[in-house]
Amino acid sequence: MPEIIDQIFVLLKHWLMGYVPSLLKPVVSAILSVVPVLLAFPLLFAITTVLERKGLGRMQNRYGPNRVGPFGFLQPMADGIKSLTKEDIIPRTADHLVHLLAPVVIVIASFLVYAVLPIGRNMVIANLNAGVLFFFAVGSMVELSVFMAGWSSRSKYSLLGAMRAIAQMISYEIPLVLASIVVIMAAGSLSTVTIVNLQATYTGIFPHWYVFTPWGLTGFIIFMIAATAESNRCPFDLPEGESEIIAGYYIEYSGFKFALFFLGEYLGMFATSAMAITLFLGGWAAPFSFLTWIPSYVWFFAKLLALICAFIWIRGTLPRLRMDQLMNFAWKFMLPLSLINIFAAGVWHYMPAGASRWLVVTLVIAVACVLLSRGLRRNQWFHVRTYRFAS
Amino acid sequence: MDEQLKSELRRQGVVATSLQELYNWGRKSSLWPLNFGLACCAIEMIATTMARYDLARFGAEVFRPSPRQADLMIVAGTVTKKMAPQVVRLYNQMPEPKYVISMGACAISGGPFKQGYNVLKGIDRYIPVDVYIPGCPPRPEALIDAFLMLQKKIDEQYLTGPTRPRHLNADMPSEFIVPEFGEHDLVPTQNRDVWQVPLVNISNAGKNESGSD
Amino acid sequence: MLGQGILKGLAETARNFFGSYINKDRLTTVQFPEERLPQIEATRDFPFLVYDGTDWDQGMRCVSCQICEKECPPKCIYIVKSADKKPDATGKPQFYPARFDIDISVCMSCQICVEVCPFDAIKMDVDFELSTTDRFGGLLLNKQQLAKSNEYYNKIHPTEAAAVDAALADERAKADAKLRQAAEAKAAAAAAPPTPPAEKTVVQ
Amino acid sequence: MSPLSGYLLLSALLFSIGLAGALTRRNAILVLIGIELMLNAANLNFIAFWRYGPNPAALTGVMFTIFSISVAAAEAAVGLSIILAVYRHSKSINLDAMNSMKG
Amino acid sequence: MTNHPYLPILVLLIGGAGFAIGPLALAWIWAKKFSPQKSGPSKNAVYECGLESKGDAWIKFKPGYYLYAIIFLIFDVEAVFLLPFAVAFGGFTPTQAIDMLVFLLLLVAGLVWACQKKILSWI
Amino acid sequence: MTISFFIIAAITIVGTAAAMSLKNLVHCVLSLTLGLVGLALLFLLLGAQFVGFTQILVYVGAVAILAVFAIMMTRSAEPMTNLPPASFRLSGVLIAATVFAVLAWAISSATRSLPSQSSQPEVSVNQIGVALMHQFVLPLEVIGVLLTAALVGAAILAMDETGASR
Amino acid sequence: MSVLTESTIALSSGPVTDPGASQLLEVSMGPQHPSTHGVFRMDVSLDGEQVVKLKPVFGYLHRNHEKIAENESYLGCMPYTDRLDYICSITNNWAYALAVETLAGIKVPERAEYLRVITGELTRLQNHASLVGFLMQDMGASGTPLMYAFREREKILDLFEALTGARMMCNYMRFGGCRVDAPAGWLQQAQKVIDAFPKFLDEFESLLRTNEILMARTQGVGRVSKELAINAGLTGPMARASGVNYDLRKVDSYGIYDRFSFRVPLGEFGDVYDRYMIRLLEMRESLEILKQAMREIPAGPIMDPGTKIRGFRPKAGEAYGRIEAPKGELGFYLISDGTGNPYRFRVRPPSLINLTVLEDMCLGRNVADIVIILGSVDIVLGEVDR
Amino acid sequence: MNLEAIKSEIEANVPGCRLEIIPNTSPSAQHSLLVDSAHAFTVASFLRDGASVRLDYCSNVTGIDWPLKEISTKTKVKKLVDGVEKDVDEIVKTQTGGYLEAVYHLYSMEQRQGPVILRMRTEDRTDRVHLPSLTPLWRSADFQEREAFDLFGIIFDGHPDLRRLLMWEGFVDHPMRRDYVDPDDYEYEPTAHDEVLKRAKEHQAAEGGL
Ligand code: SF4
Ligand code: SF4
Ligand code: SF4
Repeated sequence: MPEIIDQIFVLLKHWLMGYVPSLLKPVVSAILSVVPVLLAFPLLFAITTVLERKGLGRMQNRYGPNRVGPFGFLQPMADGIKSLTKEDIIPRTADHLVHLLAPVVIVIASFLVYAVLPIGRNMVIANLNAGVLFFFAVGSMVELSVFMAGWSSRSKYSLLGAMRAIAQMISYEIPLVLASIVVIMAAGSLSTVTIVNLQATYTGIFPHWYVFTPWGLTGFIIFMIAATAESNRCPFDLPEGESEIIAGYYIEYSGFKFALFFLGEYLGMFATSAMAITLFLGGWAAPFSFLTWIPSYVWFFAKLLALICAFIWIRGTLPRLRMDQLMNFAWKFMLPLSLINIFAAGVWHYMPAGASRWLVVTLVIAVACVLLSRGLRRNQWFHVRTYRFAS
Repeated sequence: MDEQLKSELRRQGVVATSLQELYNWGRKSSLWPLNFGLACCAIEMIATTMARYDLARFGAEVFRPSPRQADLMIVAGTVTKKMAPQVVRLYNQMPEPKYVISMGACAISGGPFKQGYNVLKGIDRYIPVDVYIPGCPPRPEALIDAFLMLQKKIDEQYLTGPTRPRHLNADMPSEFIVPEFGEHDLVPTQNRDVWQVPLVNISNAGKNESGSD
Repeated sequence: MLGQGILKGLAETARNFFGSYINKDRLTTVQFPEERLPQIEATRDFPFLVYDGTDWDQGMRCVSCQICEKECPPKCIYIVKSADKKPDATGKPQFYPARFDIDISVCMSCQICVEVCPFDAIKMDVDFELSTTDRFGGLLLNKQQLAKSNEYYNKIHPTEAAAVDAALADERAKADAKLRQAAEAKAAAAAAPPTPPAEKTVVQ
Repeated sequence: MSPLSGYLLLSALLFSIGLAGALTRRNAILVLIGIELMLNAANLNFIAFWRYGPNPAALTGVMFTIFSISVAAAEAAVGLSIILAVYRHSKSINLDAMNSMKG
Repeated sequence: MTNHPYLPILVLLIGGAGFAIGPLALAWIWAKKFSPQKSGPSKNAVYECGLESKGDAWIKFKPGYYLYAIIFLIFDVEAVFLLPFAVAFGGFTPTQAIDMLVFLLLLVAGLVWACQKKILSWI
Repeated sequence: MTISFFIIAAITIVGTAAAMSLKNLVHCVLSLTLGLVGLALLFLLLGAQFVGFTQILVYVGAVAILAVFAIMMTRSAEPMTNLPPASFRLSGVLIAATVFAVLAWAISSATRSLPSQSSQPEVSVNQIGVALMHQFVLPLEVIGVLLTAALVGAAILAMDETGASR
Repeated sequence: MSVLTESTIALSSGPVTDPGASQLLEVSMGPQHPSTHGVFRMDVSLDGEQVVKLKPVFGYLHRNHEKIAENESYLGCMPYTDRLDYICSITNNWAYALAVETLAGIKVPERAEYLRVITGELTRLQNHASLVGFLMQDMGASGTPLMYAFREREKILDLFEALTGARMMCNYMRFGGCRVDAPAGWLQQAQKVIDAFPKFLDEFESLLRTNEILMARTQGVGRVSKELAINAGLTGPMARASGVNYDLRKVDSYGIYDRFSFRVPLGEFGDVYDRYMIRLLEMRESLEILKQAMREIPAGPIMDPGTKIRGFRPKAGEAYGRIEAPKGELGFYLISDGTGNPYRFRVRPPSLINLTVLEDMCLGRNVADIVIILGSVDIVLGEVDR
Repeated sequence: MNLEAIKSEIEANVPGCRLEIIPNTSPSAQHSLLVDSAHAFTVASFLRDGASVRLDYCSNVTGIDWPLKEISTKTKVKKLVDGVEKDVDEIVKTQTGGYLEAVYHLYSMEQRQGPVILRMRTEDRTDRVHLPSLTPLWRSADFQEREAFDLFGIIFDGHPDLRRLLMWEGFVDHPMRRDYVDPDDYEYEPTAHDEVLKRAKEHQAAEGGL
């Protein structure tokens, strides 16, 4: 029975496919596998915006939206209707076509990456041989669309925001890729499906998630930090740093185009989180073998939601970094650390299983961490100060 | 209408409501103010968004720093003549539909400072104001009250027909003259299309008159 | 260690987050239109005119001395003094304001009018829900709109109003005594013309 | 027309477009882009030949393309940097202006 | 038509594009039908904190951004080589891994050089 | 020769042709990106998945960014007004057209001698990796050196004179 | 003899940049900008993101305070002072009352002095609390610190409302005392708030005192040397963060400040972090003062019986009265010509003068730094532009 | 150190300066020192650097407008009127003012004393009145002098950046001068005070209102 529930969508699709003339089969099958993604993630976006506003509210001793619809959950709908009916302003000096294309491209790019994300057992749109590479390749299109948005608006703030955004995104893309290399080394495949399948096995009750190794943990942390930066989330939300450059690259966007940027950004955040789950947290695999009766997609979304909550939590707490610190952190800490992590993963591979390799690898990473954070602090040595008082 | 609509939405989802209701509901439930404060009243405006009063409950905590994404301009504070062109320009740069709440005595009429040479005697000289909140500063509750009043006002608007609001009517302007700095004063000192005031009945004013009118 | 401070901060927000579900202190929101903060006695918003008794026009305490008009810093009070006199609550003939307007679109709620009024005729209201869509119609309060009963005053500022009432009663008693005296005097010297009621001096 | 010749023709066309661009435009960045385009046209040839060639298992075409892409990337980096450096001197990225610098 | 592996991706692409363009079209229809677009010289001017924007935004930027882009490009290419290596890593001998290490170290040397030259310091 | 080939080819040609003829440099780069994406799709069509994605990753993700940055550095975002004289352009186009004609002739004449059919080759990333570390180790190292040299060289060139002394 | 070298006085020139290297981006930040704390504007020239020139532009909230006051009675000026630094109306009242008292030689009764100290220090608490909140907001924390700060501020505002009737515009002090006495139970209520305040400070500090991001962003940013601080007339926490030991509560001991024992925290580096920390520490000292004042407050009258509030006509002459407002030295310079209106009414606003060094602090820094530097100055436009 | 001592010390150190103590009869007793503008800068720099005073901190800078005012004082004079000696009220008219004044409040942070109040007066009240700027000595005077320039129209010579501070560029008046007249931007005020009413009448007459 659990298997049936687990596979219910797959079975449903098969059953539906039975009624489709064979000529149309590939198309219909593709549509059937795409439509759930096109529905689920925008819905998740809607839910997340409310959750975020409510969660932040709770952290700040208030309720957050609770009037619009039950518990405020119709808020995104209202926002959507409002955006839809809002006037669309394009600045006179703007580059109209590029201005229009930018939000479209960002949404497309954000959606495309979901093609390789397995959201459940046997539930993936396309099991590509080079899935992870596809993810990064398509993901990098976002940078271009951000540039398009910032540049075409022809406003100083938007351009500044776009330049910031691109600089930040390209800086964190490298650690993002390098952090995932360790998993690929262990899995021996670029296919996300294979990677998850490998993690969905258990020793005793414990699964083989890559996060449960020293290099996996390091990789996961690097990946998550880089993902935060990639999706412009606090504390890396400099491109739209309200207090500095007002709204960043989408400063001139109104109406639904603005909403599309929002959508794109959140979809990007979900996608990178989902990728982190896929690579390090076992994708749709249950955390304990005795919990496998819970459907795989539930696990996937549960993990995703947990990561989203972490994002919200961090957003509610931290101030944002400065650009130079951000860049230093990427290039002088994250990048070397992820390289060392690859090295550590290599060492792990060549050492015999046992406590010794745990020790050695952990040591390598720890030493690297300490040294690098030293180096980082040398640029700007900060400390908790004590103060004197005038008599 | 408001309560009714809400329960309607809750019960049957959105399909059951008419386009106009849906439109009004969407607009009024998602009023994003422009992140824009001028003076003391702005502090009370901020206080309104803070934990104690929590404007967010109405879905209005999304203070957008850019006018392009804002629906509501809360003119909170004294509009000086030096600032007036900027305020008008910001208002102009907001996309329709847009609303203005004039918060505090200063924004309505210049308030305590109206005798000043650099103080604009009310922002409604240049842009149309939807709701006025008297007070100096108005309490946060008063702002919420005005907010609800604005929501009510939106709720009563028609989508079509001759009484439809300004933004749905192609003949009505959506941007207003941005005054310029003159040698002594702003030029022009008011926008006649926006600012229509009852004339003082000079013959009567100042004379004895029953207060019970 | 790098990150310690960040973790501490995260713990703090988490505490507030979960606390908001159990601890009232951590969820300070007052859901305004339905819930209201307890009325603080001293609160002031806009002035109103106190009247005694039931007839707002007759019982109005204001004697149109125009001190408040002069002292109001932004000059938002507009008074037209009556030509005739009418008896006040004590029956003493007084001037009354033929017209008394306060432009609350200008008023800065400074309470100076209240402070300077020698007759306890003008007091501060607590009503703040005065938002309007009509600037000229809605924000110029005339005499009638301004008039609120003494009971209302007692309701919103009990302590202060009690003191005022006591003082007024005192004065009234004095005035009554005087009147009685005068009446007695009148009775005693029936031929003598009645003395006009003593004009009350303005005391700060 | 066999698939291979289709690809080859396309590649030739791309090459010519790149060439035309490099020849007709005076903007240094565009010229560089044209050159990149020609390189890419060559890559297409490699892949097409690998795909339809006699020995697809050898992977040479694929490997060659990968290397070619990397070299092209490096070339783009250096080329654009040169343009920047020249621009700093001549305040122009117009090739004519750069030429006139020589004297 | 064969069951091509990229077909679902194509459908996703179309779907995504529809997701973006659909509402935009809807908004456009709404604007046509009910809420007329009203543009004007002041409304369609570039936003700059309420002031009139002076000067052009399209100016010549600092080379700092460009330097980052170069390093990014180089490391991106490096990642391209690293990926197939990582996939096939399981079958390699330590010598081959060391070959890769040498490759990486070369690039790291470049990075260290850039660090030393203060290329990697913002501002 | 499937429909997909023609569609993708059209995209590629339109993109690249636009890249070479538009006035605004940023537009050029954006359409070049489109063309290169088309090229990547062609690679995919040819079964070289890895190469196709690499193409997108490197060209769209990095080279395009580099190019737009270079444009922003040189203040050439404005549409170019002073196009070269028509005769100059004509001659360039003519040369290109001639080259194309020659190539096309060569290709069509050689078609018969070309191998025309083979089975769809299966190339997995794994194979590439193995090949890379077995047959292509030396090129790999050379590329490493090249990339490092390019990094250093490009950085030196792009730095300001003042910047270098910082 | 001169300790000041010219270089400390002249604007320090920005880092050398080749003018041809890149074009400067001329941006105006403000008047509508999320983090200019009102309608302040800075015309900034950016090289990339680095500031090479910064000119503050004032006057967007110039409400002609001084001119209006010339036509108001001495009493009528009082509510206007509320609206100067609208976050701390009570200290403004105090400074003005002090100036008039100096001008006319009025004595203030004991209890009124205590009430002034209590309300004044409460004002300092809420000002500093909201300032650190705003500073964090400028730094990009999505509201949480600000919300916490305002949560505490609301408690203090409740106290103000219970005492004076208004949350912000208290209009509480009068020359010769205070307008009203504390109502029954007010002092106990205040005591409660004061007792609970350290908890908030602890919470706030654990949220953000040792936060690495905060330290990295604020330490070493916007430094002002001690010499420059003195020469540029910086006062208040700004000056003390630069190590200038100048607290008017100690220097002038106006009112009854000599009765309380409290310490003056001094910074060492004069950077944003110091300014932030000085404020946190000052809040603790204010709590000390409050505790002592709450303990010692006597009963008695709250107004000098000899002072006529309405129709007040001081003798011709002039006076400068100043207090240590939360933002620095707030002075009122009054000239009387013997009539009922001040002949000249001048406000010496601390935040305007603290802004003198804004450009020095910002040159060579990043856009993101300007924002927090400005935030750390603690300006209120009502006072800057008046 | 009282003002007399400071005055004599300055006089000893800055030859040729004309100083005058302006007494303040109000209870505040804050007397001030009037300096001639020619020597003001030297005097001020002596005050700043002189070891005895070290007025290192300039707190407040402002302008004051003293329009020309005739003060008539009645004095009783014995006079022969028609041969009879009578007490006659004679009105003596004295003119004061007619100048703008810049006032500096100086303190010493080092020695914790002050204020020493420094005044400078312009020649007249025309549009181009000059005073030396003390901003080179005290940076804190920077904005305040600009403000005085803006609102009073005192031109401070030697100020590094003398522009309008509060009003916009292009504004021509100096609104804090006492003879400044507000622009007539009257429209309508519900509370019609007399003067407002007068203006209302004018405006409505001009616009053909009621
Ligand atoms: S109405 Fe009052 S509180 Fe509001 S801005 Fe004006 S003076 Fe300040
Ligand atoms: S409260 Fe103040 S402003 Fe309002 S009417 Fe009274 S005196 Fe005037
Ligand atoms: S001061 Fe009092 S009695 Fe006099 S007019 Fe005003 S309200 Fe009336």
